[in-house]
Amino acid sequence: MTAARRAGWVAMALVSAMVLAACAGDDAEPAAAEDGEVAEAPAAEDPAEDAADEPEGEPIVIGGTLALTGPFAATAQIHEIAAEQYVEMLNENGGLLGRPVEWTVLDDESQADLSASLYERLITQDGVDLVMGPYGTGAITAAMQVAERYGYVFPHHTASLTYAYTYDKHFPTWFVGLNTHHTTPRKVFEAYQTLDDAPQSVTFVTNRFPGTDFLVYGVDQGEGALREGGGALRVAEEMGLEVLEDLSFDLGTTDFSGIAQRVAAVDADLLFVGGLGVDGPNLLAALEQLDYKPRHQFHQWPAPGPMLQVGDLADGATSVTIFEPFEPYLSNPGAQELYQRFTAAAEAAGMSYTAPETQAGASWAAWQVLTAGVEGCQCLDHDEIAAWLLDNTIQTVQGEFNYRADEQNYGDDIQTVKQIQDGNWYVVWPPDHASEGRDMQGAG
Amino acid sequence: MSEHPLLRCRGITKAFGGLRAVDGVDLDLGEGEVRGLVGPNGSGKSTLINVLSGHLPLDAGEIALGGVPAAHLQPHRVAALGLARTYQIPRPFASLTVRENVRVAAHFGAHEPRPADVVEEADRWLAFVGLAAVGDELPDTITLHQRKLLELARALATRPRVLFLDEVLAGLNPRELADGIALVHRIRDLGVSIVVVEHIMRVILDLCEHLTVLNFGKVIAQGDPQECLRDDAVVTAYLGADDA
Amino acid sequence: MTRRQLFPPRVALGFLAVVAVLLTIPTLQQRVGFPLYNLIFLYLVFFWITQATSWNILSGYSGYFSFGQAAFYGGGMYTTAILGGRHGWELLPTLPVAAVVGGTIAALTGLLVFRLRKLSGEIFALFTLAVALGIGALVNNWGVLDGGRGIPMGRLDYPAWLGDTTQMLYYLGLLLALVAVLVAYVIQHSRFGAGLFAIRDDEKVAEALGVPTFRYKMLVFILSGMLAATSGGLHAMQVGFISPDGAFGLRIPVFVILMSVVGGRRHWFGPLLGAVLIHTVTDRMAGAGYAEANQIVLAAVLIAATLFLRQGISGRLVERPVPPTVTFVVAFLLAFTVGGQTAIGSAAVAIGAALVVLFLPDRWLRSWRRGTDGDGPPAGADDAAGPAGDDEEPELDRAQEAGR
Amino acid sequence: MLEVRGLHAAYGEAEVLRDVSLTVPEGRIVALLGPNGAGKTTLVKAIARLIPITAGQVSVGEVDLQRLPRHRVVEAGVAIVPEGRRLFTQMTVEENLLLGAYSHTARASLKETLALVYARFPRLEERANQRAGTLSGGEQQMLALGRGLMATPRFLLMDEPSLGLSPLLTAQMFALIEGVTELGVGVLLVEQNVARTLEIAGYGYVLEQGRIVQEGDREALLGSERIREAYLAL
Amino acid sequence: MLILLQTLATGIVLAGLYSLFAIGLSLGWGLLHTINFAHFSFVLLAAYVTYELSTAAGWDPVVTMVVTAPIGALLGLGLQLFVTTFKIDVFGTLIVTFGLFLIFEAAMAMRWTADLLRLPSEINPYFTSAVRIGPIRVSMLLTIATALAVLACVGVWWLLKHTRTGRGIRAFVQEPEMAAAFGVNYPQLSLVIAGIAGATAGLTGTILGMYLSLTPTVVEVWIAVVFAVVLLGGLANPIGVMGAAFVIGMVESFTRQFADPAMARLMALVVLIIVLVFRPEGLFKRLVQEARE
Repeated sequence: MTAARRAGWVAMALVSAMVLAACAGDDAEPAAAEDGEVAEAPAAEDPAEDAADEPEGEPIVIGGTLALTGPFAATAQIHEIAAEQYVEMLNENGGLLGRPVEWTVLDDESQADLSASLYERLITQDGVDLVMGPYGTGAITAAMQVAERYGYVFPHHTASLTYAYTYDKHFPTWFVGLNTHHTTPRKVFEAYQTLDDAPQSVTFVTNRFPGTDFLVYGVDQGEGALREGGGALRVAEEMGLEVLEDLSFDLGTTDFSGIAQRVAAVDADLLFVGGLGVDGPNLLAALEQLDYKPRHQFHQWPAPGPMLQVGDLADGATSVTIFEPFEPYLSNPGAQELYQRFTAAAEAAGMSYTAPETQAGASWAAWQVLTAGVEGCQCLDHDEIAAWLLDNTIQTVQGEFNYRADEQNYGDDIQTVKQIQDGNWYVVWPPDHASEGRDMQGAG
Repeated sequence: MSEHPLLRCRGITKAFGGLRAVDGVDLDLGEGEVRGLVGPNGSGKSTLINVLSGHLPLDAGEIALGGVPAAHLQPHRVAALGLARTYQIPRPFASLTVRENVRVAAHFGAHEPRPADVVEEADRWLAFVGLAAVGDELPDTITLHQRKLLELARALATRPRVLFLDEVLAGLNPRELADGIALVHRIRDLGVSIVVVEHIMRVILDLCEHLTVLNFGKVIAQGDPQECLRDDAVVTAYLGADDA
Repeated sequence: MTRRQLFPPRVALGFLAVVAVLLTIPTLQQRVGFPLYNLIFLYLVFFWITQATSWNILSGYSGYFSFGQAAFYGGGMYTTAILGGRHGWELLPTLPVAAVVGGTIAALTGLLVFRLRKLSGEIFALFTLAVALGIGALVNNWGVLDGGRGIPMGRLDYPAWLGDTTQMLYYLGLLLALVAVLVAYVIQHSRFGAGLFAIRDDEKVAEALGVPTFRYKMLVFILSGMLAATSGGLHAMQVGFISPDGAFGLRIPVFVILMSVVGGRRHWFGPLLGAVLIHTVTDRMAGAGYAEANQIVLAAVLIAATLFLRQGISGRLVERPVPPTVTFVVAFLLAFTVGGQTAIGSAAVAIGAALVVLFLPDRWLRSWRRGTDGDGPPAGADDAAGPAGDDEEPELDRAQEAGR
Repeated sequence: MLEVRGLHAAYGEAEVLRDVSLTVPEGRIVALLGPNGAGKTTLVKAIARLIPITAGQVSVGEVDLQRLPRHRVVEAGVAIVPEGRRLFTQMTVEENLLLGAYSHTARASLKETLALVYARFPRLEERANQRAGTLSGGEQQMLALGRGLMATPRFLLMDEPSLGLSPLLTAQMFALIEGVTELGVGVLLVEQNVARTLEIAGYGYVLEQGRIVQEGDREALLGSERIREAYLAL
Repeated sequence: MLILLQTLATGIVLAGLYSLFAIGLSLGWGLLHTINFAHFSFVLLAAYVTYELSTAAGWDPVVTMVVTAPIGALLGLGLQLFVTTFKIDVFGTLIVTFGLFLIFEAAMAMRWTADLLRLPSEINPYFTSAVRIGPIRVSMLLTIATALAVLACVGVWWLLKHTRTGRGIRAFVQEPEMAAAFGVNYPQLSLVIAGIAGATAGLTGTILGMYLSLTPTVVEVWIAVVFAVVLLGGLANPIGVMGAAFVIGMVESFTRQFADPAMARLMALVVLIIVLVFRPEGLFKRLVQEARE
């Protein structure tokens, strides 16, 4: 290799890098970013649709980041599709305050620190009018501090460390109450108590992940504004369940055989899986290899598709939800639009599980909250938007939100319990929210 | 052997596995002395140098440099006592220029006197060996001969009292050889004591006042070079048992 | 290597001028009102300069290639997070503690690898990686440190005269970067640096020439750990939410290696250059949904730099300083004023242009200058690319010695 | 006939061999003498194509070795017993021997050659499954020779086979080398040990600083002052 | 007692998967002086291929090995040619293949998106079924992996130890110059090794394709443990790889069974660090060693 050729190689590599960088620089401008997004979105617009109120004027720019790449990208994709669909719907229906809406989404690569600096960029360089929260507890927690620094209203959909969010203009749509580490397990255990074969003992299997860890183990005393130290472990004991085993595992664990053996060995009535994504299916597979099926099983945040794909193993499994693609949720305001648009877009994007459920529901609700605030105060002033949201009941696909300032902007826990029955998810608890003809089923 | 030699080695022994590469070698070096160290291939010369400079731990024996015990010291401590060496195949710092190579040595080496200005010090030694012109070159762009000179300059810049020259003159053409011999004499004139490892006996005769001959790791002759080379044991070691 | 003066007037003035300009930027920002993001952007550049430089004084100068940067970065970050986020310390006192933690991690690791066993290059690299992942796993499992839940930083107090959070990050980030760069500069031009360079090229010969190799390696390892950890501690404020996989993951080591290799590992200026370059590119591309393309391009640059550019960009820049600098300034001004780009966008464009000029074959440049005469052999390029087989002969010699 | 004509070789800029020419007939031992550093090892390596040459030619019969890919030189009939033995120390004795017969030409008669080598070196057969690194010095040298023979060479380049051996072992080794010629193999024997070497070599060359300075038959060389001069400056 | 045996069995099949994953990396490092970080990319690519062939083309996932192994082998060959062409040193290969790893990761993210891809149970019965030995049960999938691992490791061991090719390779690694002098054509033999190493990556990929929900970054969690096995195993020692995998598998299995399961990975790393400190050459001897270090 001659020196000249070496230099040539290097030059080529660097030049292409720079050209790309310069192009990206251009595209990072809000207008161009919109083009990029539209190009990706399915072109399923109906020209016959009556363009009732054509939005006009300066567009309102809403910015945010999502984990478009990296380990959280699988779920963040759902939020991207939901957001695209919502904005498209908004613009078809007259926009916001009569102005068109642009959605600028940047990629935080599943990194909390990147998300934080990208929000700085969106707010202080790109000058977006509004922001939407990112995906993932870490990114949301980091980004919220940026929003707080600049006083931006900060709707967010999937943050789970409720106690950590003290910002007065954050608006969660993972609407589980401030004391979710207390209320969530209580709700689940109450549902199980209605059964004839109500579980008397429980085994916990917990992923060492911020959200799941918090829910099962609660917090240390004096952390945040929580009234309860709690955690599912404590709640179980309070409600008279005997805790037979308490196991935790690392994020990224793939081999569950050892854990499965310990679960099977103690054979508790209820298996409480404080896991997320595919932890549940993997654990179930390992249990199946031992010919063991838990009599009752609860999974915190399972990926909905994989849970159904494991078949009989997951029959009777419960989880908590805030939105599902069936009644009674489909009667909530905006749920039909969400269902139709999301399913079509997810199919077009080639997703493996196309129905909108908790993740898409939370995302949609966050957009509903944001636009409700803007339309409510008829302004883009963050203080006024926040004040309006705190003063009013917000109608969302999840149901009604009543934000309470004294609860760090959380309100009641509106989660419901869902269960896999006959190969599908159904809401089974509380009774007034249950899917038609469905109730909590015991071990069959 | 003088009463108080600068470098005093007794019973130096180093074995690799079962093979005693250096076997109870005694070696003295007086102030300002130039001593030849010769022996057939594999007789243990390089091992001896590696042991004395601290590169290899010795199995037994004593070393004293200027009266200070120098056995079992780390090499940089040995260097601090004033012992420097060159390598048979030059080992310059490849990413540093010739001048920078010498500067590293000027920075470190013997503890005193530390030069006030390493830049001047380095340039002085470059000029001394005749490499001033290639000071800014990288070592791999200069000739092998120049690299050997660089080894020398680098060793000198550590301000040694004892210098081991491991075949610095090998592979030179006759004119370079003459220059090299003159250079070694000039180094001796600076007051540095020198041990020369060399295969070309004429060079040894030109350079050395004393000779130590090794074979199979043992000293087989020691003393006046001419006499050593006529010694029966030496002749046998080199030419074979039944000398013609 | 040692000059007669550590800071010749030209260098000292240069440093002062750059620092002076950088110090005025926050004030300027408030007066003129250009986007606040530029401050954050610059803070991040400072952060990467500090990280890359701290890596480089160990791995670039002494040649011990570490994959374990995250151990220091994460260690510092968690120190600040635990003391500040959990126990309510003010920010500033946590930083010296972070430095001590980083230095301790480095010292313990160094004792293991340099004293107990002399680990060779690849093993050293993977060992440091294992240490970083191990500390990460420990933090993830031990409730006293974290236990897997992550630590939200909340707002830490700091002296009010540092301004708002952004300004505070900016000033402290600048200070750390300045310290790191000065440390790197001073080392490079001192006896210490000469010893490290010697260790990098041939540790045995260095030792024989009197370089106290063990002490020097430990010293530089600890120094590197302290700098990286302090910077990590400060960065905890920017990150906002500290989790084990974020703090001890692969991203930090990957980027510092990339920056230093591309910028040049043998010069204090290299990692600085690399940090500016890589961060600007990443900033312009990653946010805009080009993360994958960005990753591919950066990885390709890493490969190309490893194969063809042993001295990094700084090696080339030292040989041809003027044309690229002029190009950079002109291109920046053009892009900013005429092209209507943002400051950062202009910087990206200008860097691109400067790089093109930097790597134009010498022959072209000469033919521009001298008309059509382009016969001479291209000088410089050879040196920039570096010798391929530097170490063959010493290897041979070492082998022979060992064989005897 | 192994023929070297006008060979030059250099390490970088330093020319180590200058215009070297020599001939080794089949079935004969030719000595290459000279003090350390004269370039003997370099010459052997150059002939075996282990290092590049700058000028000249090496041929076996009609075959020009320079035109062969490196791993086919052995097929042309040139095997090496290198300085310092350079055995595959982690492998067993037998594996070393089998590797000697790695080439396609040698593989054809592998069994017979192995039997032959074992017959000549019964010691090696006793230690067939022992690792080569654990052999004594003399046994190692034997193995190096055996490995060379396994390649069924027409010419064997032996570089200082007596290195590190006691006088008694050296004598035994030289007897073994003499035995090799009975197989019709030509040997280029590089040695420092002049007297011993010339006991078994009928012809010899003296190399000094990269040049052949003298050649001749046993008697001529034994009486040569030039050799004493070269070795001992006497 | 039963629980002890069960834990042992679990550890063994886990070790099988680890050794299958590590053997190619160990061979490349020990014999070709290539620390192939891209090995992980080869594995993931093969996993995606298994997914595609099973879902789209309806193959039995195990059968996809007839495709993934050759793909892996080709990738291995390509890399080896690249490394030889540019004469990259050991350390350089680590950096360069790490770059390749990043490129592959991004490219796979572009092709398969970040979505979780999982073989449905009905076409992947191996995932949930178990092999029963008396009262002890172990995962069918991991048992297949273990069988493949034993096949690969013992096969490679036999190749290196008892064939002409293997002798040539070992000889070359120890004494390149002498091996060449006796007719060893290393460039050719190195391709054989690179091909074998790549093929094991393909097989590993098929197993992981059945074992995991695939995302472009899923393979990252394996890096630490696989390098641990490689380093502990003593380079290019197939039996050592199995032994090291056994140690790591047991440490993890026993930690999961008898201590806090979350500590399993930490314990594995601690074992690695301790061993590296006291035996940097690994728990097992290198089968093939350079004559001079």
